[in-house]
Amino acid sequence: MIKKYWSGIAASLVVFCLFLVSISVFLRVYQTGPFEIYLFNWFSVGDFSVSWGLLFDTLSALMFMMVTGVGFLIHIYSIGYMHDDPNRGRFFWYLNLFIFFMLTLVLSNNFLSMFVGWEGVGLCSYLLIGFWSSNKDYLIAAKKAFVMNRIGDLGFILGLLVMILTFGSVQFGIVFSQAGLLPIGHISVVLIAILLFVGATGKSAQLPLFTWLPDAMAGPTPVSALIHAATMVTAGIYMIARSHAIYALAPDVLTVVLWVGVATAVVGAIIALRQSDIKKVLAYSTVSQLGFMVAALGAGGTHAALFHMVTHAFFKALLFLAAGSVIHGMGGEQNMYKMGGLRKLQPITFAVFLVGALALSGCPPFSGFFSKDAILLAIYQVSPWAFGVLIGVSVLTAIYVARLVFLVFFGPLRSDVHVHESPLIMTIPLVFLAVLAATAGIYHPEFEWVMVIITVSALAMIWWVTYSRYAVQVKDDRSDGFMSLDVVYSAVIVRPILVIARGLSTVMDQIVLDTAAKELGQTVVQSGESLRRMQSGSIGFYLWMITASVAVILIGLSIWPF
Amino acid sequence: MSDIFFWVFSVMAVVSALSVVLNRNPIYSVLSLIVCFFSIAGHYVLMGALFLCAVHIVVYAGAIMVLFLFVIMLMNLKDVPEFVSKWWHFGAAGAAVAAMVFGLATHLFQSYNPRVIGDMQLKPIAQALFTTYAVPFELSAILFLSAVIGVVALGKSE
Amino acid sequence: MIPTYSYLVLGCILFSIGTLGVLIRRNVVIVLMCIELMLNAVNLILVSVCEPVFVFFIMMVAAVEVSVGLALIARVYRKFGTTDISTFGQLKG
Amino acid sequence: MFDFFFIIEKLILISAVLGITLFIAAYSTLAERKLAAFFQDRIGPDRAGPFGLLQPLADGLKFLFKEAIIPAKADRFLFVLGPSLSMLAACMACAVIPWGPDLMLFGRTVALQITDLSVGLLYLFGLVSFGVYGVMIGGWASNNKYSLLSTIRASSQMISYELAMGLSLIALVLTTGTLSIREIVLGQPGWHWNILAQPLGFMIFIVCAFAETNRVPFDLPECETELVGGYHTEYSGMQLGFYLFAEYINMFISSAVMTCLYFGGFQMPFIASLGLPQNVVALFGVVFFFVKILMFLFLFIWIRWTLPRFRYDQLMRLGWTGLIPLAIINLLATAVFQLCN
Repeated sequence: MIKKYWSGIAASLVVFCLFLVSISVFLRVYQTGPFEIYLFNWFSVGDFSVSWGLLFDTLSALMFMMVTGVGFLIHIYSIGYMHDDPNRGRFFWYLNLFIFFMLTLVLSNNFLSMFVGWEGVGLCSYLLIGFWSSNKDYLIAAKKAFVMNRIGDLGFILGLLVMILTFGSVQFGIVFSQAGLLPIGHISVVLIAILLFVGATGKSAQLPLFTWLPDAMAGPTPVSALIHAATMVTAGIYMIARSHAIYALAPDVLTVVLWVGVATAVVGAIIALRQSDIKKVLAYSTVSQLGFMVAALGAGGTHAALFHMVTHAFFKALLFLAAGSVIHGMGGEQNMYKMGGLRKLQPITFAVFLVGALALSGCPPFSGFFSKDAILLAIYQVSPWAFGVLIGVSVLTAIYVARLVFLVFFGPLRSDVHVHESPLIMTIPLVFLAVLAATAGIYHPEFEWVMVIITVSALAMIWWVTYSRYAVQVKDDRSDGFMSLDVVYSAVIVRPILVIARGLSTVMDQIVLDTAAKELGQTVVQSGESLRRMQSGSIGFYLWMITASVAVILIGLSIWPF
Repeated sequence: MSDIFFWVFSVMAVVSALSVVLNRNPIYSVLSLIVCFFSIAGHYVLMGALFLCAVHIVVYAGAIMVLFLFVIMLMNLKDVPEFVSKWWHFGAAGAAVAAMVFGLATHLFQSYNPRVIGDMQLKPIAQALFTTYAVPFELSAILFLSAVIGVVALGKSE
Repeated sequence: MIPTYSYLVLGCILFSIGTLGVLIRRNVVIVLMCIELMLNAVNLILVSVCEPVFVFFIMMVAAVEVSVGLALIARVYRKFGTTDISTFGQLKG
Repeated sequence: MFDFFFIIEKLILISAVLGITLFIAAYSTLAERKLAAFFQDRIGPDRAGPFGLLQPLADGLKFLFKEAIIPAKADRFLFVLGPSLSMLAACMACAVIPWGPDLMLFGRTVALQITDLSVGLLYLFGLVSFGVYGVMIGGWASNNKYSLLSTIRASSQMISYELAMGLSLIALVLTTGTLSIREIVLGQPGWHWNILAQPLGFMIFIVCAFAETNRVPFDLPECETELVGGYHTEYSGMQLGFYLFAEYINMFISSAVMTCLYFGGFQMPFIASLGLPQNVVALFGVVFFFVKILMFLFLFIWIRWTLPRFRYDQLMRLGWTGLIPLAIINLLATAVFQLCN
């Protein structure tokens, strides 16, 4: 019994201890203000040196608490979810590694060690998506996530280089104080802002780099909840919020950020409307909500974005875990059209799912309402147009959430599986998360009564309409390929390129380039052939070469007058 | 007094090192290398680095050379031709070594700055290891761990 | 008493003997031993300029190198039945 | 520059220490046989001298006068080198043992220790690992498959148990804060013996000491039922005598080391409060030290004639999966305890 669970228990205990630490850190930050801990000097190259350190301020302490708190609940849940997986030891290993890298990302006091965490969470995401490595599709999804993230990372790296060239440092304090001395719209600041945003686009699944996130649902459900809803995807949000001092100096970039966020919110919501896989709906909804947060950042509403990030972490983790509980109960089935009527078979799951769904669609007493309200308010002050679009997205959100709830929990069961409620070890974290998702909004209780009335009535209408459509008489409107950006990419980018390439190949390639290329290739092949003999595989020969080279270098150095 | 010991140890070290290289019997090579390490340990004592001497003996004579002896005893290596076959290899090796020593000499002799250590104490070394060199120290611990795992994996018969 | 450059000279002599061994011996175990000899020559010089910490790191690396190297050699010996360095050519490019 | 008296003093000390060591080692062979006889309800050797007290002398003379045969296919040089190295390593360990408190003779302070090395513990540890060579070289040089097999057994056993021994020693060093044996002894006056601070470490150490001296229940290298006579199958005459004698010397030395490290060495409880002159105190200390050593020697012999021998795989499993993890836990616990203090 213990032997079966010990890996999970050990991993959870570690995260729980971290959570306790995070609470004490948060209290200290709250009482005495931010503080920094110097760890060690990482490396020095010339004048440029980087040290590792931990920075605790309100932002990072908040993230610290969120990552460890949600992480702990998900660890507990995973003990139940993964209990008969033969590789659960490895699974918890990866989860803990992920927590480590996420905390590195969040707590570091400079951009470079933050980048270490940034890469690390990407790696863990890759490992966990492809966790069930016997399925080839999952491996492809893992690779896709990794490559998509790498595109964004390239932006991050370039941004770091520009930063080092401009400021000569990557320490947060130095960079932000020096950036403050530059005029608004200074070219290098704009460049840094754009490049960092490219990085955030990859990690936080924004247009056009978001297609990896839905595919990432191949991993075990707790992973989807932890990494692809609550923590890693918020890394981009965190990074932009952290460097808001830079973004404040580049208003044009902020506009770009705003509209990218809005567009992502729209696209994500539309695609979510027509999915049949329960986890895909939630994944696209995550994309859409991340779009909200990015739009809020673009509008300068950092606090609103962070607030939504926290509440979203709670209710999206809750939704994913509850979906996991549904999938667990259905014996691995993820197609919503095969579900139905689970409200009586899985009462606890249904109750918590309802809380999450209401929070996601922004129903007033729940946390989602307050945070979404804050975001919309922030955006309204900057761009009424964006505000209007996002109101529409909110309506779409309510629709797909209602569709999800009705398809899964109402009506008759549309398959012959024996459904059972999940064990306590899975439902207890769910209840905790549900309480959090319901009440997290209290900490920011600013709202307009008008909004409450409008929202409630709109929601009631939407739920009434969708009830008849999805619960009473199921309308099969799935179209998984519809608007899938992969199709769009292949139609808009890949196909034309292929056509042009084919045309060019007949004219240019075969006549002009082929002869040149052939000659060049021959030369390369021949030189490679002759160089290949260097790699004889004989250690003795290598030792000779090493000694001879060292001798040549040493003699060269002593003859050369340096 | 220490002059005499210096020469004794130096001659011992060079002769046993030559014996490592030139002896045809691998077991004798190993034993010569042990002798060489002991004479180097003697030099450490002369320089006052008593702790280093002890660690040197424990690590080299106590662990590394036992491994060599072990491996050589387990594989009967009588049939391996001990030296390179072609005569010009010896000449080339001599030339390469000479060139290297020449290059080294021109560089090192300018910057070499010997310091009398006196009594090299354990505490400062340990302090340096755990403060200034903490990261390399931890890294070498990781290196050790991975070597242990690697050796176990290599040694397992499939 | 002891001349200034004595340890440097001694270290260089030992180092070159080690290098010579690496180049002219065919038994891979002996080659590994000669590499140990070279490392120790360096250690001697480092101690004489009072850098004890680096000596420790070299010792650590030497221990790791020998254990992994000997395990590899044992493996190769099991597969090819010889430790003659000039017969290893499997990694030919 | 040369302190003539210093040299004389040290020469006397060295010969005294070596003499006593050899004497005790010789008589522990007799004790072994007498005690074995006692445990098995026999009389034991009683022909040479009163109660057989001259038996060790007779044995030694027999070894000396027998022909030392060197097998035709053996490597002659290494064959002789092996037992000599064993003996050398065994005898060299006496150098850092503090045999008693300082004596005051002719107005000089005479330390009853050949040399007080600041790294004495590492010196001992180095010698332990050096002792492996004697066995390895002798066994290999015999050119006999049983010798080689038991050589491999002996050396892998010694290497394995050295690890646990080293780890328990590190834990001890953490509590004492010094590597000098004398300072370790001086750091445990009265009843403040290190055994009280390091009970687990001592248990590990004594098991490893049994393994390092190849005594029952770890005498696999000399296991007659499997390996004829062990690594010294081909040996005869004084060379065999060296190997056998080195084992008893090792036994004596490891008893002395255990006494110094864990049982207060020459420290005697209550003696300080009696107000005796220093030389008397020193004398009492030496006597008490030897009493403790003899008790350990008795323990060695007692265990040999009481316990059966391990199987080889059991021995290895005990070393790697029992003692080493235990020693690591002990080390961690000690470190945490020291950190909290």
